[in-house]
Amino acid sequence: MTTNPISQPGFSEHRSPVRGSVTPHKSGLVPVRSNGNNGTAKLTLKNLSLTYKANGSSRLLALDGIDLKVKPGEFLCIVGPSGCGKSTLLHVIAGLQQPTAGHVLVDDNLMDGPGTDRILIFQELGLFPWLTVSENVEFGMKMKGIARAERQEKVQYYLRLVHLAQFKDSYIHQLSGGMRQRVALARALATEPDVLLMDEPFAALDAQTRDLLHDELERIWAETGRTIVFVTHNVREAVRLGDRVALFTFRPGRIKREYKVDLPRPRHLEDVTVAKSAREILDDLREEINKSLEAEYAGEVLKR
Amino acid sequence: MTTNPISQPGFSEHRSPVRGSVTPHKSGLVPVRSNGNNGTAKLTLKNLSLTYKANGSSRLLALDGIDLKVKPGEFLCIVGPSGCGKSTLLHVIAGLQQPTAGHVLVDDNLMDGPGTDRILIFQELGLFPWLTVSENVEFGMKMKGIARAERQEKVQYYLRLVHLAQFKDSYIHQLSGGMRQRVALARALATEPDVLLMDEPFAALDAQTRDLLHDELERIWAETGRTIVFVTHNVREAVRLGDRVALFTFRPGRIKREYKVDLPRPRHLEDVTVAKSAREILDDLREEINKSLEAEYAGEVLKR
Amino acid sequence: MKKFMRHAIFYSVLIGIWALLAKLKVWPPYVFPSPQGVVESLAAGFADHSFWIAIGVSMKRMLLGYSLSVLLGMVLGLGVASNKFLEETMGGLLVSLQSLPSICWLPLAVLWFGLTEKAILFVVVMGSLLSVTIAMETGRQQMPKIYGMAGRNLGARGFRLFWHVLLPASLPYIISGLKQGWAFAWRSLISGEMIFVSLGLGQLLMMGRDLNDMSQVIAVMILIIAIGYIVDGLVFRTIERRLQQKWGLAPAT
Amino acid sequence: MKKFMRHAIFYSVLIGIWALLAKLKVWPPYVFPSPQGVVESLAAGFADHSFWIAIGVSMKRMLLGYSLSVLLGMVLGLGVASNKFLEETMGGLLVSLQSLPSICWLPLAVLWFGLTEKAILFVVVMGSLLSVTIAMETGRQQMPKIYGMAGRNLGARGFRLFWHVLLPASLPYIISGLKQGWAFAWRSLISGEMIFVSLGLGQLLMMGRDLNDMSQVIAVMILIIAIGYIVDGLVFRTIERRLQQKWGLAPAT
Amino acid sequence: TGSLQAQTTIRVGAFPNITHAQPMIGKANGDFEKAMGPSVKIQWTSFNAGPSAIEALFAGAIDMTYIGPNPAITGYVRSGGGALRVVAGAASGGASLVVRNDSGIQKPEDFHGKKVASPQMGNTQDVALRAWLKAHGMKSMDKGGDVQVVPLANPDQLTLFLKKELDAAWAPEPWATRLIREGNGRLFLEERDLWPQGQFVTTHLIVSAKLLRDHPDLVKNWIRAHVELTDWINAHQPEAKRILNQQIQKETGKALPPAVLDEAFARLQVTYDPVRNSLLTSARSAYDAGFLGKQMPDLSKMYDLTLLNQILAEKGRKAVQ
Ligand SMILES: Nc1ncnc2c1ncn2[C@@H]1O[C@H](COP(=O)(O)OP(=O)(O)OP(=O)(O)O)[C@@H](O)[C@H]1O
Ligand SMILES: Nc1ncnc2c1ncn2[C@@H]1O[C@H](COP(=O)(O)OP(=O)(O)OP(=O)(O)O)[C@@H](O)[C@H]1O
Ligand SMILES: [Mg+2]
Ligand SMILES: [Mg+2]
Repeated sequence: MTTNPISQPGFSEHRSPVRGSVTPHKSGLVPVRSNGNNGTAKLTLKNLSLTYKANGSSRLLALDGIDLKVKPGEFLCIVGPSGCGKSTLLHVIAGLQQPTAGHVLVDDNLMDGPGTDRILIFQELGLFPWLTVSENVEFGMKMKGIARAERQEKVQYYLRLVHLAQFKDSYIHQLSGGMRQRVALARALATEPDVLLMDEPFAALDAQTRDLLHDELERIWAETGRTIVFVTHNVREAVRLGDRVALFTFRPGRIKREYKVDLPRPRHLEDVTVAKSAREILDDLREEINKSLEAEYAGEVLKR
Repeated sequence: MTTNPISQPGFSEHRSPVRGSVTPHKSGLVPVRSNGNNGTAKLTLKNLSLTYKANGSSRLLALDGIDLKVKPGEFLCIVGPSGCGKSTLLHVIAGLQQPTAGHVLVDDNLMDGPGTDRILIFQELGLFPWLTVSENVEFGMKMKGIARAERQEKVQYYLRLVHLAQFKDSYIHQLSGGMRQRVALARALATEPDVLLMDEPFAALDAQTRDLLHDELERIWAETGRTIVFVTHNVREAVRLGDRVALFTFRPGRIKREYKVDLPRPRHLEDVTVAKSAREILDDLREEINKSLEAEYAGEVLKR
Repeated sequence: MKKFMRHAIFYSVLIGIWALLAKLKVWPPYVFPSPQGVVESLAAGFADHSFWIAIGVSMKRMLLGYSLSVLLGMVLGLGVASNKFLEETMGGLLVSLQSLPSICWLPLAVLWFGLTEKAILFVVVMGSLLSVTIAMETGRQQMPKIYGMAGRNLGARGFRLFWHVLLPASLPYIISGLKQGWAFAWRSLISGEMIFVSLGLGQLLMMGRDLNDMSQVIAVMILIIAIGYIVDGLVFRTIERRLQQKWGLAPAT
Repeated sequence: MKKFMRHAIFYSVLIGIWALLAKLKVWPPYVFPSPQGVVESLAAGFADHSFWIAIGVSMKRMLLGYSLSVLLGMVLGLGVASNKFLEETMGGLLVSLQSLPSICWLPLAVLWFGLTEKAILFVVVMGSLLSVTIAMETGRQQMPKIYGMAGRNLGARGFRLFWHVLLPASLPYIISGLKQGWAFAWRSLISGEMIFVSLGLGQLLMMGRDLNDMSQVIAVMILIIAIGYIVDGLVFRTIERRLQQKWGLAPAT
Repeated sequence: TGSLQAQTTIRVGAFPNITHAQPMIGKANGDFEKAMGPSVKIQWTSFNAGPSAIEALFAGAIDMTYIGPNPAITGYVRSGGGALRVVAGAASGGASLVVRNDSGIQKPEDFHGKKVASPQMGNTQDVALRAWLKAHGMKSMDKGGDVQVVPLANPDQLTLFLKKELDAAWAPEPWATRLIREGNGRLFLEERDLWPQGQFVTTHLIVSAKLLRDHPDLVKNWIRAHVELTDWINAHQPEAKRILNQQIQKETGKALPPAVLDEAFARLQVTYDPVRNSLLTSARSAYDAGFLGKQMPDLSKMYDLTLLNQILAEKGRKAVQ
């Protein structure tokens, strides 16, 4: 049983065009090439590059020629080494950061600036300390001009969803790290955007709460047909949730490889099939990190 | 092969005194009762309680009668539901927060206030934005009065350890979430305290980097005989690293149960034995969360 | 209770030193009056109602002028904040315009408003207006980037972004501006009340100085300090405390 | 280049409006002088060196007085911050003491320092000192708690905590205080320079006013604005920019 | 023009000061209201200092004001003679050179190397001081001499007298009296002894050129009341002083000590004569001292005493110059 509205037979791998098989890979992963198809895409990233000014005159290439299409209703997970540019990419898609080159299309229209159709859950959360929990959750709806009564109903619904109904009148500083993360989640969900951009939204949650929220997120996604771009450092989580997983290279951030996850839903984090698929991606990730570590230390190995 | 300098045969479970067996449990876990032994402890928490003022006049009991002993050189992991009081406990041990009742002994002396013998890695990191990465790492050593040359040597060593040597002159805002977390780790390690209090220090790291840092942390711990109290929401991580795992109840935070991890080191996150032990703790955790969720919604089940 | 005691001790010691210095006649009493002298001045001033009138008149002007300059200062701050052109041109002038002494505004005040209350208000407003704007601009410049980003991400734009995000996010800065603005407003009021004899505390102060009546000068100073103390306690401390509670900020120790 | 153009346009338009108003003789020229009149005043002032001397003399006083009050203000801020007793007693008085007009300090200045440079410096220091302290206190009150906690956790105590953590953490607030302090210092300097004929810009301003010479008043105003503009650009903007770079703060748009 | 007068308001400035006896007493007793009739509303404004009053006159915020000679001259010169006219005098005398008792000054020559204060650079007393020094062969330091002339606000003069940092001061009333009484001072000379008939202008009445042009009748009525009030004051000094002090107290919250009032008032003369020659002489000295610019301003049109002289003629008195 799959709740994924889009189902595409296998494609070849992204960078090194080795043809994959059409039947599901034995691990449940199918390497895909997202650029190959010409259907309407919800998000199209064309040759995105972004350079940061680092200290002094030196520059840091954070994103390097990212080409990516996300179909309407697709659940795309992005994994990659720490500092590879995942958050940067989400900022760019959200319209909060200007790419140095390339551009982003939303529904085939050139995107300029942020919009309530794309809501980002920041890695740093970005909750407003001057608002209570429920006011924070309400914020996006208020900006969208939703009526008060409806807002409050939704606030209640989403706060319950993240198990924080009791804390609706608390201020942010009165919450634990994991509770804050859930407020940010509720705030983004409550705004009900077409595209949800989630930057490690479950990183601070305990295993059980996270599992529950996985289920909820998957349910909402299936029910509403929302497009989700989900950044995580937990490969298993990526396999658990995604239709597709994109693996980033170390630095500069490029898409090293993409995987179509062809496992039936509902999946579970502890499923053997999920674990197996995750291990495959993890191997690629490991290779990537080792390569870059070697590069970083110019062949010098960390003593241990 | 175990690098754990302390090895204690099994004890009975903490709250419901069911006697465990002296031989290792089949999952590698042994329920223990930490209060039973009378040897010198590095940290002794006696009947610690802490109440927060919540909104208005209402109060929130965050910690409720915590009794805990941590032996010198022990690696204690704390897991528990989100918002159960783990961070609060670490703050209290670090001397940054005053408990409402009870007290903390360090080496059998009453602790009053913070000290460089106990360094905390904050969940919010608490890096100084006005300092560069290397100045941040240097900070604790500077306060301890360590000579400049030695400081710089150590800064370099620990920055390499966390793979951030190249970023030593960057400012904090120029780093990604995971990189910031590693700076905080380096800062704490570089201060070389007797007791390391770590609040989800690897939550924002990719799987591979985290694995590498697990190894490093374990090595440092084994070599220096440091006492570590390690909060994590990743039960597997707790089993991977800890000599002992304490499971917190939902709210108010109490110690629901403790587990002695009797698996040989080095362990790995993906080890079957680790996974098995973790699953056992996870079951208890799940039970705890479900119980509390039920209580929270007074029998009402979230629709899904 | 203990706090009250500490206050009592502090002020008693201050007054004690003062009385001692006056008693020792280190300086002639004309220029360094004793506490008794000042108390007598205070008593006399209150007895013949001149102090009550002065307080009433000046407080009315302060409230009006100060509120107006806070309001206008914020609007200007919004303008400077939201308009790149204004920011470039006005932004760099804020500090220098604020440093113009009130005496510069007196001729304009008379020219535009004649010898009216409005002229005095104008001087007060010109004197403290930009102080609030400076604080707002600093707040906006020094505010963590994430708030603006989160606001825009959630669909806040233009005025709504300002009102719902930028303003509350820079409130901790604005408070400092409000305090400084209060100080500027008082000082400007005193200047403004010199345009013509207009019954206020500024008038009393200047009279005291013109007559070299230091008891009166100090009595008026005490009135100004007392009013400031009350306003600080009622307004600024309250805002600060609420902010601290909400944001979970706390005085570091 | 484009920025320069925009500046040029802005100031040209301002001066244009002014010239027009003057030309239309809405107000008599002796109360509302034309730009030409002011330029003539400026030219004359610079030609006979009196403006140069005044700028030199006043800038020297400002630099001394302002530096002194920043320094003392910080020390006081540290005192108030670190001492609970001082905080309770002084803390609430800061705003009210700061709102005392400079005229209050003139008699004391003359009494204690006579007709010396020190008297003027005293007035400047008293006028701007507490402005910095207020900003520091606000900064300390409104600073995120985590910095203090992290500092103490890493072993910073007492003065080192203040110097290495509390001070840099509240620097964004202190900047605003420094700006406001600058404005206070100028205004106080102008008052201080009125004590006796002391060659400074305050003297020129007062002479202009005493002689009802609006061209001179406006010329001196322009000098004060220009000096403030330069100092703002060289000092305050630079600190702000560095801070923004370090902290990754950015003006929200 | 009756209907026009029905709406007329005239706005008058004055200082709550003993040299402004006519307006203070007139205000207290309502003499001017009576004289002007019900069709004219009088709006009084009290000023603290000359420049503000001139500013207000320039800005059209007042129509006439009692004021000292200095601001009147600057106002006249600044406006190119366009803004104001002197139409009557109000007070004469009332400035003295006071020396500190222990300053060691006995005779004019003793001023060598001393520190002498005047209230303000370039004002009447400052000019008088410099002229007097010149007449006795001394120069101020800024002119290469050895007498230090320090322009200093009157209250600060008292402070520095007390601190013994000042040796002498050329001060107007009531400060001369206060320096003597409170500052351990001694009267060295009264300025009126230096002038012909002991008269020199201290306060006069100026009106805006516009009012004089548009409503000479109003101005004339005012001057008449002013003259009559002057006579009354000179005839009823004790009562006048009492009312004056009351009015000062009413406006400033502080009355003068009776002793100071008596002594100061004794050195003053309340008069309607503007003592034009004293102003012109003083202006000449000011110009010589470099205070009036590169060219001696033409003050010949500053006075318009036609109305005053008409009234004096009505009353059968001698016209003033
Ligand atoms: N404001 C900035 N200035 C300069 N460099 C920056 C800035 N923000 C990010 N970077 C750099 O860009 C790179 C990518 O950062 P980004 O936050 O996108 O990484 P990430 O993939 O989200 O990492 P993580 O998993 O650790 O959150 C990092 O090397 C970081 O140092
Ligand atoms: N300053 C505060 N004021 C009021 N309540 C607080 C405050 N800080 C924490 N709490 C409450 O105390 C409880 C415990 O918080 P704590 O941060 O210790 O949880 P935690 O176990 O670290 O959770 P997490 O895993 O989500 O970080 C939470 O319910 C939180 O709401
Ligand atoms: Mg990131
Ligand atoms: Mg926590």
